[in-house]
Amino acid sequence: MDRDYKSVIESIIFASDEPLAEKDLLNVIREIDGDDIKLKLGELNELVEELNSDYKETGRAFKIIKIAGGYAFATNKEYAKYVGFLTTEKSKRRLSQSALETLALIAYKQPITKPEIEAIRGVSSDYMLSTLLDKKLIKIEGRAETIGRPLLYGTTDEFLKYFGLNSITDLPKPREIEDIERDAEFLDQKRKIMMNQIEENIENELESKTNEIE
Amino acid sequence: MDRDYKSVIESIIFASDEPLAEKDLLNVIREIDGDDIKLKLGELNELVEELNSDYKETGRAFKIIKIAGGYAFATNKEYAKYVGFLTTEKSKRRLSQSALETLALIAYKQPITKPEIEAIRGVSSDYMLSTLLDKKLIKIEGRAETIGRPLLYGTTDEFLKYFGLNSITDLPKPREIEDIERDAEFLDQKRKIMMNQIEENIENELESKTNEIE
Amino acid sequence: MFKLKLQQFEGPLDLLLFFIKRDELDIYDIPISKITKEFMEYLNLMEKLSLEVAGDFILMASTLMQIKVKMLLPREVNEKGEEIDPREELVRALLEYRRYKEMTEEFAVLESEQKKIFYRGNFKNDEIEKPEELQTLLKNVTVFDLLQAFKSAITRAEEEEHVHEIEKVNVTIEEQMNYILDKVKTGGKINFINLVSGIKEKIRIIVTFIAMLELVKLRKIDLRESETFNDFEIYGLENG
Repeated sequence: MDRDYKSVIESIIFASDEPLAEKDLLNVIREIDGDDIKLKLGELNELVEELNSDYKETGRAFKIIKIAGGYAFATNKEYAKYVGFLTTEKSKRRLSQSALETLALIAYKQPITKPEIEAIRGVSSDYMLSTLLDKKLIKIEGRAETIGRPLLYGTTDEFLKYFGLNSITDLPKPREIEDIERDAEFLDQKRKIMMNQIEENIENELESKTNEIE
Repeated sequence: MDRDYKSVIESIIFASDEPLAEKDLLNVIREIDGDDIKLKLGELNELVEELNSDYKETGRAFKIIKIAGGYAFATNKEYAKYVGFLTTEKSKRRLSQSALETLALIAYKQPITKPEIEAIRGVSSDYMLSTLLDKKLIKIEGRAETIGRPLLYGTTDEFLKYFGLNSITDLPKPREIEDIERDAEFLDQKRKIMMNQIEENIENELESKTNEIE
Repeated sequence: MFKLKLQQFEGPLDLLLFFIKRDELDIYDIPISKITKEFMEYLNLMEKLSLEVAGDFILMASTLMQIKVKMLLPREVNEKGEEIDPREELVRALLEYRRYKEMTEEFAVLESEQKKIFYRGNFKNDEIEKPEELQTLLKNVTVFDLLQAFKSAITRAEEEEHVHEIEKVNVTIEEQMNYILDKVKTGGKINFINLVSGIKEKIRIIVTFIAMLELVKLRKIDLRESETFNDFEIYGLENG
């Protein structure tokens, strides 16, 4: 393994404005230095690891991460408040609950059609799909062979990048239905507050009705 | 001078979309840490110099340069070949926005004439048309029967291959992606039936409540 | 405020899951009359508050009503002779939905973690050297391209020439050679389209074009393929 390639690798990853796949990185080196370079695909990862420990030792504010199938430089989390101040409001905005829900569904079931999405979510999803397409978090992957030949949707590299994943297999696994069975514990505490309000309101509603009748 | 700010400065310059002026950099830090920070405007330059000598000592492939607008990261000259190849490759791979725009128009409106394309795009489209012809993404399909008998353009098999389509009818329809208008009348009817049921339900409810009260 | 809270439900399934959780109901043995009643009350409330009741909720209401009626009738049986629970389909839908709903929490965590990291923002100042092959004269720029670019510049100028005045334009090839060299001095570059975009008179563009060809011949400038289609870049040669 040729250690001289460490800086070359560093420069190429640093100059790439999107996550750079290992084979593309190697391709750049091969194109410039010829096919007989000594660097192997497996050694790339090792050199990147070395670079990262260099950064750690010397207190760099960034490191190389593996994301969306490639390498990219990214700042360490501890500087989030400073750097976040610089970036626009848009990048700070979070996805809505419905957007996250729809994305989760598409991520696990891809490729999936709109009718299938709607059947599971129980709500019309036109608006959500067009929003997610706009944000390039999902893409059209073709058409299903079923009646009406509906469009098939899948997630994009932008999706992986947005959630900090290297590949779709890194997604947290949903529980199997059998595992959720009879699981009384269900995560949403925030609903409790609103539940009380609804109840109160229904009671008031009924009370006023009753009063009217009386 | 507070040396802890070195990494903060590094992270901010790294992530900034534009060259960052000293006063803007200081402003970010002040916004986060308050007005009483120990860092002075004049010391910034010193810290950036320190960062640069760190980079030099540890053999980093990049440095911070000072250009018209302020500080910016740049890769070193010795890696210019690699970086040059990377960026050239990327720009070659991307279809330019105007090429895509023209191609999209032709795909959806084919057969279409140049005057029609230009009327829509508002700009001369000779370039785009000849490039797309060159790349065999579009072809001439004949002549329109209108005045001047302009050439008609349409997409090719190469186009389908490029975009992974089986046939031109597989193109997503703009309507499919947009919010589909709900059938207002149908919804209205459903609601009427529904409201009758709700009313009935509420009445029963009240009846039982009233009975309880009695 | 109340309005916003009410709309927190993502849909009818979400609302049903809420009732099930709140009342600690057994999802496999949902008391259908009770839950139908609650569902209707919620819809009624929405109406009272002048919120639009979405079609999805209305559809669910009718599904619940149907199940309620079926519960009162003798059970249907499947091929194996087993009784079919009218609630079976609804239960399956609720479980499936809940599965993905749970995941949205995980996605939200990933999202907020990812919001803390930032990528490099500015790439404009990297030292680059274009690959050799592209530096060769007119690589990928054919004469046809040159002509096209030229024609297009002329066309644009013609479009802007609304008033057809015949006017003598005093311009020489030498002047335009200096004009070009000035734009690309010390290793600078300019796209051909940009070079002539400010020029209104057709004759001046023609002279500029000829001046450019002259400079190429004298090896004072170099032409390269541009990143935008069918334009090309004019480079000043440092030794030129």
